[in-house]
Amino acid sequence: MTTIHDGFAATRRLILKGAGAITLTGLGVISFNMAPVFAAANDKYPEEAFKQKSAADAIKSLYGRTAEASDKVKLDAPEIAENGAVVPISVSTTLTEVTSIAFLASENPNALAAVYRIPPGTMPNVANRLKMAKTCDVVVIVEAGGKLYSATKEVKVTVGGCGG
Amino acid sequence: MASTIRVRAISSGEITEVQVLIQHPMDSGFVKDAKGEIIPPHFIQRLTFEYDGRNVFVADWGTAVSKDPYVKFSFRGGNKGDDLKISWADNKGETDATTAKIQ
Amino acid sequence: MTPTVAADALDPVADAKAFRNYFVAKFPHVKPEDFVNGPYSMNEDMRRQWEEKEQFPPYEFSLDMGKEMFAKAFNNGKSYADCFPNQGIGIRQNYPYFDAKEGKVITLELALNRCREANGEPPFSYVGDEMAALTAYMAYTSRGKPFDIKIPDDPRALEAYQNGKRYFYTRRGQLNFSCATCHVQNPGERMRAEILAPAFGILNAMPIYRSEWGGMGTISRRLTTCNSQIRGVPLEPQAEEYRDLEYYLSYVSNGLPISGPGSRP
Amino acid sequence: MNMTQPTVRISILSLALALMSATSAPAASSKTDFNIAYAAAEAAHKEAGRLRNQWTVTAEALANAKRAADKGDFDGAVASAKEAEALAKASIFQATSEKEAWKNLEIR
Repeated sequence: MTTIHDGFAATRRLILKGAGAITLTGLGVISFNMAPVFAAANDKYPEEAFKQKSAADAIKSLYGRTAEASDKVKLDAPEIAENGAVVPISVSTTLTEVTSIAFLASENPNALAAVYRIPPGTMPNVANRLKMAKTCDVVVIVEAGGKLYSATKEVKVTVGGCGG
Repeated sequence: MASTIRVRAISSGEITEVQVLIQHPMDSGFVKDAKGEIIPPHFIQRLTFEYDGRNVFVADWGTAVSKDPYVKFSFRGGNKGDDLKISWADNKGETDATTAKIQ
Repeated sequence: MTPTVAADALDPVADAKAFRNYFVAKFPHVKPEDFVNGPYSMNEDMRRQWEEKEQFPPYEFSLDMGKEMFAKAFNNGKSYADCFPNQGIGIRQNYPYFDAKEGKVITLELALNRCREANGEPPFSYVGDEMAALTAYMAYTSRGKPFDIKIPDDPRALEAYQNGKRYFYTRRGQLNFSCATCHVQNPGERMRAEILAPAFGILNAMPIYRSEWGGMGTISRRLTTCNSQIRGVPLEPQAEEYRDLEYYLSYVSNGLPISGPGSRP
Repeated sequence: MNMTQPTVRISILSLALALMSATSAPAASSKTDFNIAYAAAEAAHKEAGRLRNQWTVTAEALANAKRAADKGDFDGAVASAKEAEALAKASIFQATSEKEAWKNLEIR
């Protein structure tokens, strides 16, 4: 995209480790298909992950494996969205070596909403505003030290955000 | 025309907090217009923040990011008066960029 | 309308006091000046979402557009500043006012379009983005200034006030709602997803950026939409009824600060 | 937005419904039947307009009546026109009764 030296060298190493883990756990077709997307993710827009319908498929496409819930991931989202078109959602974590953070809304037409790359020196805190089609779980994935951690919260939506 | 990008980058000495608001429809492709025709998807895919020759934050977005999108993050370093370069590109190949001074 | 209002012992000062007392008593935990923040003054969860959005409010673009438009000269070299006291800066709290010459209520939206027409420019739609942006900017320059609506000693002004009050309390539409049904009797309650705003201070936040609209909307847009929501056919924007309604509602919110442009779900 | 599920407790005019049920159209209506029914509905809707109190649902029912008539469905057209008339009359009743009734809601 640019000729700038990016700050993702460390991330790349973790990715390679991650890719190895996938082959070991034997996710079969998906791992062949998805691992390269993941490895290239620092340079390339993860088109396939954004096309997946379900949160699980999007996470698989993006990272090639599943996440474990962690109370070190703090997800801040409203109980009831004032309007599904604009739902302020933020995340922070005490985990170290965070390399990326992803936001998903389980019942959206495509679950994956946003992925943020966190190079070394950038804090693992992100706030953004997302659309939600209806009441569902917001899932946030924090990639840290090559592992995936998640937090989930249900947000009630009475006016859907698909009109946005 | 004025930039589509509004930035607030404030340094507290050790940490620079960055907030950005971008004027963009972020059409999802799931919405119909008044005539009942689908409004084709039109959304920012990548938003990049560059400081001191390196990326400090990269956002990859799908259609579920709200209209006139907003994001906030912070990074270590950054001095008052330094440049922060922000650029975006959408699925139609449109782009915009701006350079903001850290305050 | 026959001007027989005097016999009814019209007392806007007493009205305004009763109006304020009603809301203060109904919501003892809400600071009076906080009513201008509408539903956010009465619901914690929504207030947090709002405060988060206010860090970088979505109406910034509209506000900037209004500022640019306001500064830009008309084709004849004049500008909006030439039409208003104090060049139009910090005057929002004085609108609407009663114009003695015309014998009618003049709202800010009306005054802006008259300014355009007087300078050879076509008027803007009262429910469109341009008018919303212009009034947003003007409100912004008045933020914090208390509403200061005057009812001059003129029976026509009192009549306009009374007509506005009647409009406010009159049930209409198939749902048989008056403005007061929602915004006096039930503020803070949910109407589907929305939390109804209190009438006290409701215009102080105008114009408003609504997430539902995905943009900024004028007072005219808000009033006409309210009417159609209760299944009434809206009157034409800036109809005399709406102008009088705005006069009444602004008057009874005298003393509360201008907070516009606001944002709402 | 529709307001079908308000937590707000308000009584809704039942008059329109009562009027509607009293006017079931006979089978096989003609174009003339439609014209008469439509004219009556339109007149009532105009009167509501003079009182500055038209209802959106009346306008919708009138449009439905026209659409049905254009398709040659005069039974449907007459039914919609009668519905429109009932709604328009209810809106006139509302405007008339509110001339005084609004004061009951006023904060004093």
